[in-house]
This record gives sequence, structure tokens and C-alpha cells, in this order.
Amino acid sequence: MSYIILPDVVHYACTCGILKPISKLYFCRHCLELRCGFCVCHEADSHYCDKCAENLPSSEARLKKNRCGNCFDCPSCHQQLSTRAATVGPKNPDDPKAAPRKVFYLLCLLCRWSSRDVGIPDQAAVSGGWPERENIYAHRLQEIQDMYKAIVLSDKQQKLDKDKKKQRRYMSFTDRTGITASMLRKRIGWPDVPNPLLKAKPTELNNKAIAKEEVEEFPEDLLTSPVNLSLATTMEQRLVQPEWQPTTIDKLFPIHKHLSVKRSQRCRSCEHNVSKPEYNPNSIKFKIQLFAYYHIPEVRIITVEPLRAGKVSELLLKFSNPTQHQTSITLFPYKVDDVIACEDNRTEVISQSSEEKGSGSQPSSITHTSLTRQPSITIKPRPIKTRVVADVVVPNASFVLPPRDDAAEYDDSGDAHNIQNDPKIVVWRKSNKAVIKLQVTPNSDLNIGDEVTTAFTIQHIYINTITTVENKEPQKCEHKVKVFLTLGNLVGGS
Amino acid sequence: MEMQDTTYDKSEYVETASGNKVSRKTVLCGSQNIVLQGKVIIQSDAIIRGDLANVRTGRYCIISKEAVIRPPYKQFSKGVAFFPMTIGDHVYVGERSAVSAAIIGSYVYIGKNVVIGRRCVLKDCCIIEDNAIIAPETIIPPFTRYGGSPGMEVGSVPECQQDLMIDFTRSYYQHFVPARIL
Amino acid sequence: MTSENNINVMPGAIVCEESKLDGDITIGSHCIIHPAAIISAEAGPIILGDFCLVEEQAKIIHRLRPEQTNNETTPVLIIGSHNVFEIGCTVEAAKIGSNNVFESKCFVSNKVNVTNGCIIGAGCKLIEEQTLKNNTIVYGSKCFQREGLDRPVTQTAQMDTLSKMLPNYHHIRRPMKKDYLN
Amino acid sequence: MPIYEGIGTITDKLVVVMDIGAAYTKLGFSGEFAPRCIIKSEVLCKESGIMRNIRDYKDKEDLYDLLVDFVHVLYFKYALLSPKDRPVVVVESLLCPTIFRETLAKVLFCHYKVPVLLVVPSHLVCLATLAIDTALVLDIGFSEAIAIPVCHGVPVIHAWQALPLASQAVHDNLRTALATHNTGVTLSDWNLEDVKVRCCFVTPQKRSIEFQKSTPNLTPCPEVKYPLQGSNSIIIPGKVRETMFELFFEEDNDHQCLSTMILDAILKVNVDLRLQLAENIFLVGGTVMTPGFKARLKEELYQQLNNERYSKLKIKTFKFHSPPCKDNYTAWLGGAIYGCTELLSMKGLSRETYLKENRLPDWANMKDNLRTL
Repeated sequence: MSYIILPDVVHYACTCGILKPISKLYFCRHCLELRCGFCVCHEADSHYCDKCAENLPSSEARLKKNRCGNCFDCPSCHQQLSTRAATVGPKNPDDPKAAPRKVFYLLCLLCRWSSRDVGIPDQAAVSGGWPERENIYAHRLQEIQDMYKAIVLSDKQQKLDKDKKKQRRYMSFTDRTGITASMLRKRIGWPDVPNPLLKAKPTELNNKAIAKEEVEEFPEDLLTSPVNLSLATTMEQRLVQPEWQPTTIDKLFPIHKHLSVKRSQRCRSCEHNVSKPEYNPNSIKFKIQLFAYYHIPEVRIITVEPLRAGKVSELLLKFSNPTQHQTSITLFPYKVDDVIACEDNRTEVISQSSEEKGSGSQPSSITHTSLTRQPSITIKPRPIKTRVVADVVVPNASFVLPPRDDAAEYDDSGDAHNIQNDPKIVVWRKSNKAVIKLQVTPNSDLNIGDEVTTAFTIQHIYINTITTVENKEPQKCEHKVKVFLTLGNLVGGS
Repeated sequence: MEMQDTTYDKSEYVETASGNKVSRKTVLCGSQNIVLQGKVIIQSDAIIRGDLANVRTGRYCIISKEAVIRPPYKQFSKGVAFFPMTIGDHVYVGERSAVSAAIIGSYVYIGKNVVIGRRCVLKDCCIIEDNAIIAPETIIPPFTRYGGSPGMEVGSVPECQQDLMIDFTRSYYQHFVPARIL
Repeated sequence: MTSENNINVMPGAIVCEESKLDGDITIGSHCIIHPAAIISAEAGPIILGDFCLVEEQAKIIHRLRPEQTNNETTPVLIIGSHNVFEIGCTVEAAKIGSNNVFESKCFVSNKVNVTNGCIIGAGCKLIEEQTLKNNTIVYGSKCFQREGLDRPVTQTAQMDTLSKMLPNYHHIRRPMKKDYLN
Repeated sequence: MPIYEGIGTITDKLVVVMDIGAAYTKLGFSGEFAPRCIIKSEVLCKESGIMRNIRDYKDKEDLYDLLVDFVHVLYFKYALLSPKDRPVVVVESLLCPTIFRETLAKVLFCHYKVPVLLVVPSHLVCLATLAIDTALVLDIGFSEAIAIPVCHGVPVIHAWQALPLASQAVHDNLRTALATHNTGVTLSDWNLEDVKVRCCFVTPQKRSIEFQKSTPNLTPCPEVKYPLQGSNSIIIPGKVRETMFELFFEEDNDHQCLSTMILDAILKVNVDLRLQLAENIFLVGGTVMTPGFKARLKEELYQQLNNERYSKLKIKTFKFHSPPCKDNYTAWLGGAIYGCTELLSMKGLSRETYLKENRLPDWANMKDNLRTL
């Protein structure tokens, strides 16, 4: 259970060459390859607010600038703001029957900033109608923006015209449809009908900003008045409101809460999803969950004898099979040049998959051939840099892991599986787990205190249950993965 | 790394029929209001304030040493009410953490020395790092990792967190064994 | 220093038996001391004002500063009224006014003077010699200080509720009889 | 993609505009008047667990990994959209290292499959916020100050001036100054920036001259007691508060400082444009927001005119522009204005072209200049 509290000591080599713990890897069932957060393609799925857990369609999220309409963050410490109710006297204090009114204000329960601090009036409704601020330059900037749009558009138009002229230098003025109106106008010397967008026809920038001789004066009071640090805002407080960047705390206004996004992951080679969460923000379920943790045998270190350079130490590893199918595991020694072999393998997979698509067996999403070819450009597996400094003697025989059985977790009786164990390899076994004994020898040139890392390749039988047009039956395939173990530090020399 | 055994003094712990292991050195106030669904471990000097309101935990929860589980209160115009607190399945609460949340979902990991403010809602599959301070009424969405003071989102949680936590709390329970008397 | 305990509980105060009180301590009326709270008058008497709320694992320690240790006279730590000491706070402050809130797991050293209406945020550590101005709010790991608009709201409503609930579940230290006071 | 995308009111295309600065990154969308966020240009290093600035890269591969992580944060924490759907405008300095821009392009095109990329030079696009086409732009960011004159919409690159006089120099200065006043205290980068932002300012020239005397005849501004995490505090003397930015105005061994940069840049352009540039000075970058900075720079410029080097310029007045935004995101805003024009479709580099050519057009490269000639 290293993945939550303890440092990760077992790493699997992803197809892209990055080492990651198994909990952070995906297993694409279509390519039969490991993928990781680095080599999958992330996509934004659905927008939601962390606080009110409300889903927003992406168009609405865009309209609201990725912010929640109802929830606010504290401008002072960036925590979530709570709405607080207070009762005030009735509107008409002379009327004895009038009930006291409820009013609402925003309060941060961490730094106790409240909307009253900056003089925002209390609101009559829970959801607020809190005053929004406008960018004071919005009008001016809109003007500038429209102007630039028009200028560039006219540039483009001119260029197009030029191109047209070039093209038509040797063309007849009449084509199949006769003389176009525009051409005719030109021929007889009338001005062309302007594009409505180009009404202003600004050839020169108008509306220029005027430079002034005066600049912001030096604030003389800085020299005399003492600084009250609690009144000046920090950089963080300024930058969460880029448009205003207040320098004093009396100008801090509540910030609409920024939305979050659910992400789905897609394999780059075959464009299938490897992870797709459910739409509901509170749900922890997935529509597609091809996590390596559910498909690849997990390796854990149980114990390792103190490591001495050049000396053999005993290493106990626990293997568990997370799938619903029996698997057989064979270990191979780690070879550095495996990388190249692996690369060849991978390109094969890609070419296969593109062939498949070419033949139209996969009617979905991608028919564009360039897309299928792209991965070979984008992800080049990088060489694994981790240095392996200890040898592991791997057993020649393979061993069997029974399928995972959730009911067995509640059953303390013995195993139902009758599996012939090789006592030299398998020292313990229960349900889908087995403990394997291995011999590890750290290199003799290591110094005391050096970290010892070893590696080997696991081959396991993977039962692929996805059915394709050609294969209706579950397919058996052998999958290899390189596993790196950080065993600890060297305690003694040879 | 496979989990190591955590041993305890057999005379200190009470094991119930449903597999709860509760230290005798805890302060369980209002124990009639505390429901432990089974295979829950409550370690020494932990405090659960069942006297203030009902506290209900799911299966395979671990409340570490000196942790405080305290139902939150809320002030109304007519006085104060304490709210019941529910904790989901497979939840770990680290040592010396003070938890005053309203709801804690399932598969939640709370580190050591954490403060969870009043009426916080911790959704399923979130992780609170050691020494984090979560302000009152904060809502922590699924698959997020919070840390620091004031607590902020500092990262994400692996998508298989549910199974990791199930495995973690189960193996913790399995490795929580009485010390062998020599 | 006082070796035997001399605890005076004023009428209306609720002091749970499971709290740990050491030394010469006077607890003002309508105070509520939760179980597992620690008040230690190791350097001299502590007088806790009225309407103070001391939650579980909170530690109020009267500790002398190094330069005071050789003094013959033992100063009295007088704590004002309406102070709230939340779960797991450690307060050694030399002077404490009224209406302060010491949030969960904060630490206030004996070099700090706390005036009135201050809030020491959860997990904040105040060590350096300083006097907190009225209505100061300290928050976050960087111990940012800001000035509150108003003093924090008093917890009398909560204490009302607690004073009704706690006697049902806990053994309460009996306050001094009124006639004894007279 | 959700079905409602592209239907209804939203027909304008959304373009991501990013300005990855040395200290802060500005991210937003075209057509908007302020960036959505201004965040530190740093990412969490997964191996060590510490934040790493993306400019502190070891080699090309390291930079690639840093940028992949950083752009991921930009898209999925702030922009909240899939990178492959949207064109990108990158605002960058003309003096941006080739390795950085090439790697950024590679990350965007190869890793994130961005369809179209438009790279615009920061000094030029700044002017879009003013709707002018001729000005002297001085950009003072984190690592360096760069002055480039822009004449009729073309940056006069041969006149560029750059000096390492920016935030970082101030931070280093502050670190040494505070270390001498408070022994045994080491300040984090965060604290240094905070002290600079909340306590320091640029003092007027006459006080600066006085400070340089052996016995200054003035009272420094009040000192500040700056608390450090509640455990201890440091004293920031008034003199430190006032003089931390002096290095901007002190001439170095080559007689260069901020004011000479501006004048030297003006000197290098055609005579008939000089007066126009002096009357169109445009200060951008976060550092120019320091209180008193602009007033002081103006004083310094007039002072330099007495210098023999610059008397021939015959400049009588300096005029300054003030942008319709905060100074630290002017360049981004320029990029956002460019981003909503047709320029993107005209000058943008498409993914197909990039994958074919495998390089980014660059002004310093002859190949690209030939095309425009």
C-alpha cells in the first residue's frame, strides 16, 4: 500500500519510457500497452463548481468566464466564502407589526474577511445579486479591438484582391457567369461596394492614445506615514483580480469561484478512451476505467535482506492478479537494449491499427489517416535513465495466479484452487496473491549508503475481453512490462 | 511496499462481534450515540464526541491516536444545534487530527495533525495531507488533494483511489494484530 | 510552586471530571471545560474569567518566562471572559483579555500578550514577543495579521446548549457552594 | 465535444492567449480585456516535490517536460478546455532564447496538438492597446529590462537595448541589504518579493542624491517591522525601503542605466523619428508599477539630457503613454487584441505546416527574412 503514504518503491516502465507507480498508469486494451498521464491525450469533459457541485454546460461556462455564478472565494485568503444571515430592523421602524428582515452577507471563516469590510451592502436574497464590477477601460478597449479587426480585415481583403488580380491577369473579364457586378463597377470606374465590416475603412489608425508629459506623481505620504502591513495587499491578493490588482485591502472584492473540469484521457495511438469519468461532479465512478491497477499484476516488496555489495540477499515479492481471469507469470531478466525491441514492437502496433482503420473495421471516430500516423511523430519512447545496480536471479519456471475473487476477502477458509506450487519459487499463496522468493545481488562496485535499484521484466497472460468484428471470443495475449524496484540503501561492502 | 504489522496490547483493546477494535484508553463520550459499522479501529487517546450528536462511521475506518472526532455545531437565530456526523467506508484519520466535518465520504485519507473545520464536507476519494488546515464549511470535491494552511488544492488523486483505500484500510486491519507475549 | 491542586469552580460553570486541572485554578461562572482539556497552573495561579469555553485537548499553561523564574512573587495569570479555546490549542500567553478565540491547534507562546477580540487561526504559531492589538485576526501558515471589523461573536448560545447537554453524559465537578463564597 | 458547442450565441472563435514571463504567466482569451489569471511561471516537480520555475531548465528535454506540465496546468486548471480545439497566440519577447520558443512550439504542436499557433512580439503588440504604431517601448520584467523602438508598426531591432535591471536585481539587492541589517535571517524568495511589493518604493531624485552623500541630510521614511511566520521578525530600515530600486538609475561601468537605455535606443533610429519617440515613451512590465517609478524615470531622463552624449538629440519634452490596463499585462492585452483579428488565419502557423517544416519562423533566421523582403 505504498501509493498513499509510503514512498513509491515499485515502478513500472510505461511504454513512453517514464517510470511510474502502477496507480498512475493506464492500460489501453486496444493497443495492449501501458500508458501514463504524460503519454495520453487529456481532454476537458464537463465543467462544474467545486463548492455547489453544479454542472455547467461548456457554453455557459464560457459565457461566465469559467466562474460559478453563486459561489465566491475570499479575496483575502482565497478560501471559499460562506453566506451568513443577519436580522435587521424592519424597513419601517415605526410600524410595530413589521417583521424584522433577514439580510445576507459574505464571510470568510478563515480570515474573517466579510463583504461588510469593504462596504458592500447586505443583500436581501441568499444567492445575492452581489454587485459586479466593470473594467473601466472596457469601452475604450472595445473600440480599439473593433478597429484592429477592421484594419486586419481590410488588409486581408486587399491581399485577396491582389491575389485575384494576379490570377486574373491573363483571364478574360467574362467567365461562364458573365461579368461580375464588382468587376463591372471597377471597369466603369465606380467604387466597389464596400464590405459592410469595412465601413470605417481605416487605412490609418485613428483614435490614437495621446501621450502625456505628466506621469503618476510620487506619493509624498510614503515618506512620512508609517506602513501598516496589514492594510497593504500581497502579490497573491493582487493577482487573483488581474483587472483591478488592488494595492490596499479596502479594495478587495469577492471573487466568483473558478470552475473545475473533469478530464477524460485518450490513448494517442488508437484514440480510444482509457479513462472517462461520469458526468455527475460528485460521482467517483467512471464510464471507462482502463487503469493499470485493474489489469496488470501488482508487485509489492515484502522484505529484503540487508543489502551488501556483491553479496546475495533474499528478496520476497508479493504478486497479485487484479483481473477476473487466471494468469500465468514469467519473469525475465532486465536488459537495457530491451528499449529498442520495445520500440519496434510499438510501431508495429501502430501500423497494425492504422491498417485496421484503413480496412474500415473501425467505423467510429477516426477515418483521417493523418491522425493515425501522427503518434509516431509525437511520442518517441525515451530511454529509461534509471540505473539498475543489482542483479536478480529470475526463476526459469512460470507460476500461476488465480483470478481475483471479491467474495474470498470475506472467506477465511483455505483456497479452493489446486495449484501445484514450485516450493523453490512460491513460498506463500492465498486467493489471487502469491509470494515469490528471489535472490538479488547488488553490484560489487557500490558504496555503503548508495540506493540499490533492480529491475526485471514480467510477462503475464492478459485475457482481452473486448470483442472486435474478427474476434468474438476473448483473446489471450502475452504482455510484457518492465518493473523497477528500489530496494533501499546498501548497508555493507563485500 | 507491503504493509508492516502494527501491534497492540491485547489487554488494551476491546474487539466487538462485528470486528471493531477499540482501545480502552479512548474518550468515547455518549457511546450510545456512536455507531461503528464493523472492522473499525479506534486507537488510544482518540476522542469521539457522541455526547454532542450522533457519530456514525462506515466499515473499515481507522481513527488513529489522539484524533478528535467532534460533530459540528451551527448557530441559528434561536440557539445552537449540533449536527450528526457521518463517515463513509474505508476512511483513515491520522494521528492528532481534529475533525469537525459534517460529512466525510468514503475512501478518504486524512493525514496527521490535520484540522478539518466545522461543517466541512469531504466528498469521496479525497486526500488531506499532513498538517493541513481546512477552513470551516469548505467543500472538498472528489479526487482532489488538499494541503497547507490555509488548505488549498495541491494536486489530484489517482483515479483508482477507491481500490487503493479499500486495500489500504483492509490491510491495515489485517496487520493490526495483538503483540505476541514472549 | 503549588504542589497540591486547589481548584475553585464558580457557580454555573460546567467542568467535566475528565478534564485535567493542575495547580491553583479558579474557574469563572458559566465556563465550560470539556473532557480531556488541560489547564496547568505550573508557575502560579490561573483565574479563568466568566463564559470561557475550553474544548477537548486544549492546553492552557501558565508558564513563566525565563527572566521571571527567580522572582519571589508568583504572578497570577488572569484570563478575561468570553474566551474560546478550541480543540488542541496550546496557549501559554502571558496576558489574555476578553472575547478571544484560540482556534484548533494554534500555539501562543508566553511572550505574547493577547488583548481583546483577537482570533488566533487554526494551526498558527505565535512565538515572537508581541502584543496583539484589539480585534487582530491571525491566519494561515505565514501568520498573516489583519484587523477585524468587529470582535468575534460570543459563543453564549453554544454554551447554553452545552450546559444542558454535558451533564447528561459526564460527571461534572461540583462548583463551590454559594454560601461558601459569601 | 459536447453538442451545444458552436451553436447559438457563441460563434466567435475562442483563442487562447498566453504570455509566459520569467516570473509570471498571463493567460486568457482573445477579445477579453484582462487575462483570466496571472500565475507564477512554475510547476511542481514530481520527483522533488518543490516548485520549479520553468526558466530554470537544465537542458532541452528538461524544459520540454517542464513546459508539458506547465501547459497542462494552464489548460486544465485555468483555461478549462481541450488544447487541440483552440488556436493559441503566444506573446513573447523578441529576445526570447531560441531553445525556449522552439521547445514551447514543440510542446504545443506535438504534445498538445494545438491546431494553429501565432507568435507575436511583445514590444510590438503592446502598442495595440494604445492604437498607435510608433513608440519607444521599455519592458521591465523579472529578469531584464528591454527597450525597443517601434516605428510605424515595425520594431527597430538593431536599436534594442537590454540590461539585467529588473525585479530579480532588486530582489538580490534586497537580500544583501536585509542580511546586513538582520543577521542570521534568511529570507525566502516569497518574502523578498513581498517586502519589495508591500514596503519598498522608488524615491525621488533629490532624496537619492542626498542618500549618496556620506552624511545624508534627510530623515529616511519610517522603518517597518516585518513579521516572519509568527516566530520572529525583521526590521526593514527606511533607507532600504527607499533605495532598493536605485540600481536602476546608477550608471554601470559602461555608463548604462535605465534612462540611458531609452536615450541610446532613440539615438539609434533615424533622426526624423527621434522626437516622435521621445514623445511616445511606453513603459510596460510589472516592475514599472512600483510607486514612484515613473516619476523618477522622468526626472532621470531630463537629467540625462544635460549629458553631452544626448544633448545633440535636441529633445525638449518626454511624453509617456498610460495604457488602458495594468502595466503588468499590457503585452498580453496586445496579444488578445491581435488574437481576435483575422491575423490568426493569415499569419498563424498551422500544425500541418509545423510538422512538415519542424521549425518556427524567427526574425533572426535569414530564411524567414528572405520571404518578407
